[in-house]
Amino acid sequence: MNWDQLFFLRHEILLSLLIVFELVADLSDSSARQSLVNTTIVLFAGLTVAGFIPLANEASLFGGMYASDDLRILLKNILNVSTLVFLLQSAGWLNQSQNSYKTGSFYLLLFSTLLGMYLMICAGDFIMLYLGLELATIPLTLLAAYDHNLRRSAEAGIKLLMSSAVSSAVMLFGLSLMYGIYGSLHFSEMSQQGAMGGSLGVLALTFFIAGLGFKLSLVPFHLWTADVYEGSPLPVTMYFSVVSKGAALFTLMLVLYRVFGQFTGVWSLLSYALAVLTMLIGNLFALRQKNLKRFMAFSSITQAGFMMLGFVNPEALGMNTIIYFMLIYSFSNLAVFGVLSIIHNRYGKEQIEDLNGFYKTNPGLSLILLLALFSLAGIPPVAGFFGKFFLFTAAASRGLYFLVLIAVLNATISLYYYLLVVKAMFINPNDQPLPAVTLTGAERLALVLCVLGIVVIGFMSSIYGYIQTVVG
Amino acid sequence: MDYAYTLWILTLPVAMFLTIGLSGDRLKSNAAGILGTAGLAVIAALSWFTAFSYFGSGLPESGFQPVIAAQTTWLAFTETLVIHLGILLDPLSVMMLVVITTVSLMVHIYSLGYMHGERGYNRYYAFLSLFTFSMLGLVVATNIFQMYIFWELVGVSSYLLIGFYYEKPSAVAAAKKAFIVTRFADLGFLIGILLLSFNTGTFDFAALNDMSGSAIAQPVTTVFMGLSVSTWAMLLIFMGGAGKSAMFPLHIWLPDAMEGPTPVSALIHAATMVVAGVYLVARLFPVYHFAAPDSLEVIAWVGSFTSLFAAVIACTQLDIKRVLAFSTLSQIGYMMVALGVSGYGDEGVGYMASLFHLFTHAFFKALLFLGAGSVIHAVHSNLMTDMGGLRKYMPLTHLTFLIACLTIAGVPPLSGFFSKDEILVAAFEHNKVIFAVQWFVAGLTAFYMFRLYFNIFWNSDPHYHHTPHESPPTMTGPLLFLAAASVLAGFVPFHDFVTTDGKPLETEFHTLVAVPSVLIGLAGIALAWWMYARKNSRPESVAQTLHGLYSAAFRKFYIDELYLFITHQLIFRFISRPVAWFDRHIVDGTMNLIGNTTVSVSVAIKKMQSGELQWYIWYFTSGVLVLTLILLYLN
Amino acid sequence: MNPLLYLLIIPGLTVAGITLVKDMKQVRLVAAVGMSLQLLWSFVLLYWFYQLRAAGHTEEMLFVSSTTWYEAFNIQYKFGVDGVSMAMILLTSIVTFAGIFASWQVAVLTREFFISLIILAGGVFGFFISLDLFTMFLFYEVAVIPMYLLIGIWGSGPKEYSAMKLTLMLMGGSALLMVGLLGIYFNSAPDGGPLTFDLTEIARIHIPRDAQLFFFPFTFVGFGILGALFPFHTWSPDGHASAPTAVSMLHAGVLMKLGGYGCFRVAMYLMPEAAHELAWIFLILTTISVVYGAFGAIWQKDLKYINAYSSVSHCGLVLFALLMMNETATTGAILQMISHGLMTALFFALIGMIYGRTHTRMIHEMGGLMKVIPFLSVVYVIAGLASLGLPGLSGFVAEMTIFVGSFQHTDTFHRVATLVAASSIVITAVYILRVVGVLLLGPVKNEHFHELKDALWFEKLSGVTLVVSIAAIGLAPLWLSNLIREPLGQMLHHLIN
Amino acid sequence: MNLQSEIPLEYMIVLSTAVFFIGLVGVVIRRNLITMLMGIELMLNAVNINFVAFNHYLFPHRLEGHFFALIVMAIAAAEAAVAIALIINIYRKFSTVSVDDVDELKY
Repeated sequence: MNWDQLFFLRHEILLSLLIVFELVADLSDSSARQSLVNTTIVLFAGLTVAGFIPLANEASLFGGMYASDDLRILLKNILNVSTLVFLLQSAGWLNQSQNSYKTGSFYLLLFSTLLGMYLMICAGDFIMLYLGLELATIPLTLLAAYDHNLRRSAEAGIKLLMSSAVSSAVMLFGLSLMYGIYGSLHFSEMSQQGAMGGSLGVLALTFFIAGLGFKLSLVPFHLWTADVYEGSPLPVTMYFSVVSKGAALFTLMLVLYRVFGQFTGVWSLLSYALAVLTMLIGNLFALRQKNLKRFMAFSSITQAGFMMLGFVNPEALGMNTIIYFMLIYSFSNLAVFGVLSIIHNRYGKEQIEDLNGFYKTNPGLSLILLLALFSLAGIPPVAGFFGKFFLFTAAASRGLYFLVLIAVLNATISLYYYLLVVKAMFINPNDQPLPAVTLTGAERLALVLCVLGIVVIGFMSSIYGYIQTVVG
Repeated sequence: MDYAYTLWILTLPVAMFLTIGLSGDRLKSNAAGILGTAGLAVIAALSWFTAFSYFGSGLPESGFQPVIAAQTTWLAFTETLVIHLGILLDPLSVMMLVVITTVSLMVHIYSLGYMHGERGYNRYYAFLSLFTFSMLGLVVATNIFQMYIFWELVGVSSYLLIGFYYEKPSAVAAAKKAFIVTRFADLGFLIGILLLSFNTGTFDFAALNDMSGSAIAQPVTTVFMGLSVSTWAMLLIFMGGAGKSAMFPLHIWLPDAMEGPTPVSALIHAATMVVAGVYLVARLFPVYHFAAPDSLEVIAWVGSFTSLFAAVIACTQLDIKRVLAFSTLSQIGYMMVALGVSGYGDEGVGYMASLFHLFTHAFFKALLFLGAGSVIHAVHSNLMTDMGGLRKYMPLTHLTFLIACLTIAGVPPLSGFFSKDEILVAAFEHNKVIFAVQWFVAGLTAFYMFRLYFNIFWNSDPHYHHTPHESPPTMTGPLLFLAAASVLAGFVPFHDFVTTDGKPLETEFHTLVAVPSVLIGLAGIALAWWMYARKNSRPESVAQTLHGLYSAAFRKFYIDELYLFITHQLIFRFISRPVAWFDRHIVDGTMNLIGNTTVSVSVAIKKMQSGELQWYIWYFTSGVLVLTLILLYLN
Repeated sequence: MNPLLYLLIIPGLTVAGITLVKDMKQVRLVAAVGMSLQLLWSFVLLYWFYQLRAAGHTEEMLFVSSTTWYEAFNIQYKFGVDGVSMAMILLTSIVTFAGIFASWQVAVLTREFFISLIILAGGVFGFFISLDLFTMFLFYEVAVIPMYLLIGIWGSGPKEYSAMKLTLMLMGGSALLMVGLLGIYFNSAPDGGPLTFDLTEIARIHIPRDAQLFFFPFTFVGFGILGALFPFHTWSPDGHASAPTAVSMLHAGVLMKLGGYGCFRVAMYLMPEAAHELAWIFLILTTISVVYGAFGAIWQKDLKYINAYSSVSHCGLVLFALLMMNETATTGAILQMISHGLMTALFFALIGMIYGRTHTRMIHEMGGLMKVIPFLSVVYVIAGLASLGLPGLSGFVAEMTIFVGSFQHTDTFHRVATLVAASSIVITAVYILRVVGVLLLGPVKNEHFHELKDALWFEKLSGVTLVVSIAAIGLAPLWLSNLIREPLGQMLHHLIN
Repeated sequence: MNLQSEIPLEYMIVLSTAVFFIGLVGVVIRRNLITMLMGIELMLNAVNINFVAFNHYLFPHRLEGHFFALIVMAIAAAEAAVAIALIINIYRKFSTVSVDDVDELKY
C-alpha cells in the first residue's frame, strides 16, 4: 500500500481522528465539555474544507472494496456541508443543561454514522456497503432514543432499530441472492456482466432497493419515518431528514447507475411506481399534520418521492438532477429545521399552531422559513424550483409525461400544506405570538449558509454544470 | 367647394362638452348655459351656411353629389375594412344638420329658462353638448361603422339625459330601460354590419350605395330561413334603426323616456335621435331597394302597424308627455311606411316624403314638447287631469300649441299637411291596405292631439294652487320660432333637394288622397271637440263602451308587462339565477370537492400509520413482495 | 446592457429601497417613485421601439439579448419584445402605477405589502420580456405566488380560503403548463440537434403533429386557467372578492393577461397545427365563458363578484378571439387584454375606494352615491361605460375588432360562435346599468353616507391615470392597433400555414 | 465432501427461504420485543445460509460469501447489543416489553 493512497481516504481518516478526539474529550470533566461543542464545530469545519482540497481522486483501495472518484468526493462533500450546518444548528440544543453532559457521546455516535455514510458512498463492493449502512444506522437508533427521559424518544429508538433490522435483513437476503447469481459482490465485476438471473435477479434487486428505500423512506417502506422523526430529539430529526437521507439516496444512486446498469428497465420501472406511491402517500399524510416534526417527516417522504423521479431516467441526466435536487433539498430542509430548532430550544414548541403570528415578532426567521418552504414546494425564484424543474425534465426526457403530470400535481398538493405553515406565520391572528428571539452566532451563521444555499444555487448554473462534469 | 370648416361643427360641441363637463361646479351655472347656447348658435349658423352653400351652389347635371369634407382613419380592421371618421355631405346629411342644429339651438335657449335653478344645470348642458356632438357625428358619418360609433354615443347621451334626475328611481329605471332596449336592437345592427361588411368587404356608404358595388350588384342570395342573406343583413340593420326609432316591438323605452327633462324629450325623443332609424334606412336606401326589397316590405308593415298601434294608445293616455311620445311613435311609423313603400329614382316619392315628414315633424313635434314643457312648468304636473282652461293664463303657449296640433293633424296649408300627404300618396300607389291604415291613423292623430289640446287649454279649471302664468321669453321665444317653422316648412321645395338619387323629383297633387285625409283630420278634431272641449261624461261613456280595447290601450297593450316577464322571469330567474347557482355549486363545487376528497382520503388512510411496529414491518415486507410480483409480471 | 432589463432592475431597486427606509410614508413614497420611473421607462422603451422600427429594424423581436444560463438544458436569459409584448408592458406599468396609489392607505404591514406587490409586478414584467420558455415559466410563478400572501394577509372576508383556492388552482394550472412546456422542449429538435427553450427558435421548427396534439391542451389549459377559461375560472370570483384593492387591480388587470398572452405566444404560436385542430373545443368553452360570465354577473350582489364574473366574460373574449386565428381577431384579443386590464383595474380601484367609505360591497346596501361622492361615481360610470363597450373608450375598440375579425372567418361554426359571443354586449349592458342604477343613482339610502368624503388626491390620481389611458385608447386606437398588429402578420402566417 | 452430492443447492435455498420467512413471521406476530429480536436473528441467519451455501456450491474458489456471513454475524451481534439496550430503555419507560404497548406515536 502506497502512502499516497491515504489522501484518497482523507475524509475517513480525518473523521476517524475526530471520533477518537470525541471519545477522549468525553472522558474529561464537565468544564471542558462546554467548549467541546465549539471545538468540534471548528474541527469539523476544518474537515469540510479539507474535503474540498482538489487532489487526485480516482482510486480503488483495499482490493476494490473502497473506491474513490470525483463524484464520490463531491457527494461526501455535500454530506459534509450539510453536517456542518447541522452541527451549527444543533449547538444550541447541546448547550442546554440537560443535554450538555452527553455532548461527547452525541458527537461520537454522530460521527460514527457519518463515517458509515462515507463508507456507503465509497463502497466498492456490497460488503463495504453493508458495513457502512449498518454503521450509519445502528448509532442512529441510539441517537433517536437520546432524550432518555422521554417516552416518545425511547419509542422512536426501538421502532427504528427493529424496522431497520428487518429491512437490512431483507436487503441482505436480496444481496445473498445476487451473490448467488453473479458469484461476486464487487461492483466492478458485477457491472461488467449482463443482466443475469432472470426473475431471481429482479427479486434480488427489488429486495436490495427496498433496503435502501427504507432509509430513504420511500412508500411503502416509510412507516417508521414519521414516528421516529416525531419521537427523536429535534436535531436528530434534522439529521435523519437531511444527511442520512442524502447518504441513502447517493448510495442507491451510485449502485443503481454504476452497478446495475444492466437492470435499468427493472429499476426505472420500480422507481416509477415508488415515485408515484411516495409522493401521493406522503402528501396525503402531510395534509393533516399538526406537529411540525411529523409534518416535516411526511414532507420529506414526499420529497423522496420527487427524488425517485430522477431514477426513472437511467442516463447521466437522471444522476445530475438527483444530486442537484438533493443539494437544494438539504439546504431547504436544514433551513426549515434550523428555524424550528431555534424555536424548539427556546420555547419547546413544535406544533404548527404555535407559529401563529410568528411574523409579527420574528420577521426575519419567518421570512427564512417562508423561503425554505417555498424552496421545498418548488416555487421560484428560490432554488427548489430549479431542482424540481430539472427532475421533471429528467423524467420527461424519457417521455414519461404522465408521471410528470402526477408529480406536478403532487407538487401542487404539497404547496397546500407548506402554505398552511406560511399561513400560520403570516396570516393567522394570535394575541400572544412567540416572543422575539435573539440568535446566537452559530444559529445565525447556519441560517445565513442555508439562505445562501437556497437563493444562490438556483441562479448559479455553474453548480449544476459542475455536477454535470463530475458525473460525466 | 371646400367644406373643411364643417369640421368645426363636430369639434365645437366636443369642446363645449369637455369645458363644461370638466370644469364642474367651478363654472357658474348661467355661464354654462350661455356658453352652451352660444356655442350651439355658432354650430347652427355653420350648418345653415353649409346648407346654403351646398344647395345653393346650383344643381349639377347628375344631381347633388356627396362630398367628403374631411376624413381620417380611426381604426383599421383589415386592409379594406377600415373605420374612417369623416364628414359626408350630401342632401340627406345636410338636411339633417340643419334640422338637428336648429332644434337643438331652440332647445338650448328654451332650457335657459326651463332648467333655471335646477341642480346639475352644468351637467345638463354638458350632456346636451355631448348629445349634439354624437347626433351630428351620426348624420355626417361616411361609413356605417362611424355611424354605429355615434349611434352608441347617441344612445349613451340619451341614457344620461333620461336619467338626468338621477335621484328619482323612475328616471333611473327609464334610462336603464332605454339603454338596454336600444342596446339589444344595436346588437342586431352590429350583426347586420358584420354580415354586410363580410359580404361586401367595405363599411363605406359610398361603396355600399354604389350601383356597381358588390352590395347591390352581387347580393348574397344564399337563403337562410326563407330570406336571402342580404335581406337578413339589411333587416338586422333595420332592427338597430327600429330600436332607436322605437318601432314595435322595440318601442317600450320611448314612453318611459319621458322621465327626462322636457326639453330633452323635445330634442332627443321627438325631433332628432328617434328619427335616426329613419335616417339609417334612408342612408342605405339603395341597398335596401336593390339588394333586399323584401326587407323594405317588412319595414313598411312594421311602420304601419306601429303608427296605428301607437295612435290607439295615444288616445287613452293621461300623461301629456306620454301622449306626445306615442304620437312620435306613430309619426315615425309614417316615415318608415314611406320608406318601405318607396321606389328609386323617379318613383322615389316615398323616400322624399319620409324625409320631408322627418323635417317637418322635427319642428312641430319639438314645438309640441316644448309647449307641453311650458305647460308643465306652469302647472307642475304631467297629467292632463290636473290641467284645463290654460288658454287664459298662457296665451303664447296656447297659440303655438294650437298651431302645432293643427300641423300634426294635417290641416292645410301647414307643413304637416304637405309631408303627410306625400306619404299617403306614396302608400296609395304602393299598397292600398297600408294606405287605408295610414289614412285612418291620420284621423286618430287629429283626435288624440286635440284631445290633448282641449284637455289642457279648454275644459274646466281644476283649481290650481298657484295661478299658472306664462313662461319667460327664453321659453316662449323658441316656441314662436318653431311655430313659424311649422307653418312655413311645408313650402320648402323639398323634392328638389332630398331625393333618392340627388336629382329633383316631379311630384303632383293627388286630390283623391289629399281631400279624404284632410276630411278625416277634421273629423278627428270635431270628435275631440265634442268629447273634451267642455267637461262632460262622454269620455267615460265611450271608455265604458269600448271597455276591453280602452283598458288594453291604456295599459299599452301589456307589452311592458310582457317584457318584464321575459326579462325578470325568464332571463333573470331562469337563466341568470341558475347560471349563478351552477357556478357556485357545480363548477366551484367540483373544485371544492376535489379538495375535500383529498382531505377525506387523507383521513381515511391515516390508520395505515397505526403506530404499531409490527404492522409497519408487515407493510414493509408485503410491500416488497407485491412490488416484486408486479415487476416480475411486467417483465 | 439590455434596456429591457431595467424593467426588472427598477422593481428590484424599489424593493431594496423599501426595505431600507423607515416608516410607512417613506415606504409608499419609494414605491411610488419606483413605479413612476417604471412607467416612464416603459414610455421611453415604447418611443425607442418606434424609433427602431422607423429606422428599418424589421426583425421579429427588438432589444434582443441572450446569455446562456443553464448550458446543459440550453436555457438562456433571453429577452426581447415585439409590439404585442410592448403593449403588455405598457399596460402593466400603468396598472402598477395606479395600483400603488390605490393602496396609498394600506396601514397594516405597509412595507411588506408594497414589496409583495412590486415582486408580483416584477414577475409580470419578466414574463412579458422573456423569450425563453424556462424563464417565462419562472417569472410566471414568481408573479403568481405573492398573491397568496397579498390576499391572505391584507384581504377581507373568507380570505384564507380564497387565497388558498386561488393559489392552488393557479398552481394546478402551472402544473399542466409544466408538462406542456417540457413536451415542447423535448420536441424542439425533431431533426436532431440541441433541444431548446428558445421561443423564437422553436417557432421556426415544426413540432411533430402528434406531439402538438398531445401537448397543446396542457399548455392552453395551463395558461387558460389564469385566463379564467370556463370551467376553470372559479378561483376568480372568490379570489377577487377577498383580495385587497391593489391586488385585485393587478391580478385582474395584469396577471390574468399572462394567461391570454401565454395561450397565444406559447400554446398557439408554437403548436399551430394542434391549435387548428383543437380550436373548436376551446372555442366552445370560451364562447360559454363569454356568455356565462355575463349571465353570472347579473345575479350577483357583491360588487367584486360582479366584476369578477364580468372579467370571466371579458377574458373569455380574449381567448375566444385568439382561437379565431386571424390577424384582426388576434389584434382584437390583445386590445381586449389591454382594455380589460385598464378597465377592470379601474373598477377594482373604485370598488376598493367605495368600500373604504361605506364598508360594504353589497349593492343593495348602497344607493345614491352619485350625490355624495360624485368624483368616484362619475369615474365608476365611465368604467362601466367602457366595460359595456361605449365608443370613445377602449372596450369598444377591442370588442369591435374582435367581432369584425372573428366574423371574417369563413366557417359557419366560427361565425355563429361570434354572434353568440357578440350577444354578450347586451347582457353586459344589463348588469353594468343595474349596478350603476342601484349603487350610484336613486336616493341616498343610508343617512351616514351624507358624511362621506369624495376621492382624495392619490385616489384621484389612480383613477384619472386609468381613465385617461382608457380614453386615449378609445379615442385614438390606431397607433396601438398598429403596434400590436405589426408582429402578428408574421406570427399568424406561421399559424395559418 | 459428498455432502455436496447428496444435498443439492436447491435444498439449501429452500431451507434458507423457509428460515427467513419463519423469522419474518416471528417478527410480525410475536408481541415480545426480545422474541422479535430473535426473529430478526433468524432472518439474518437465513441470509448467512444463503451466502455460505452459494459460496460453497457455486463459487468455491473465492471466499466472499463466507466473509460476508462473518460480517453479518458480527453486525447482528452489535445490533442485538444496541437492541437490548433500547429494550431496557423501553422497559424503564413503559414498564413492559410488549410491542403492542409501544404505539404512542401514530397517525
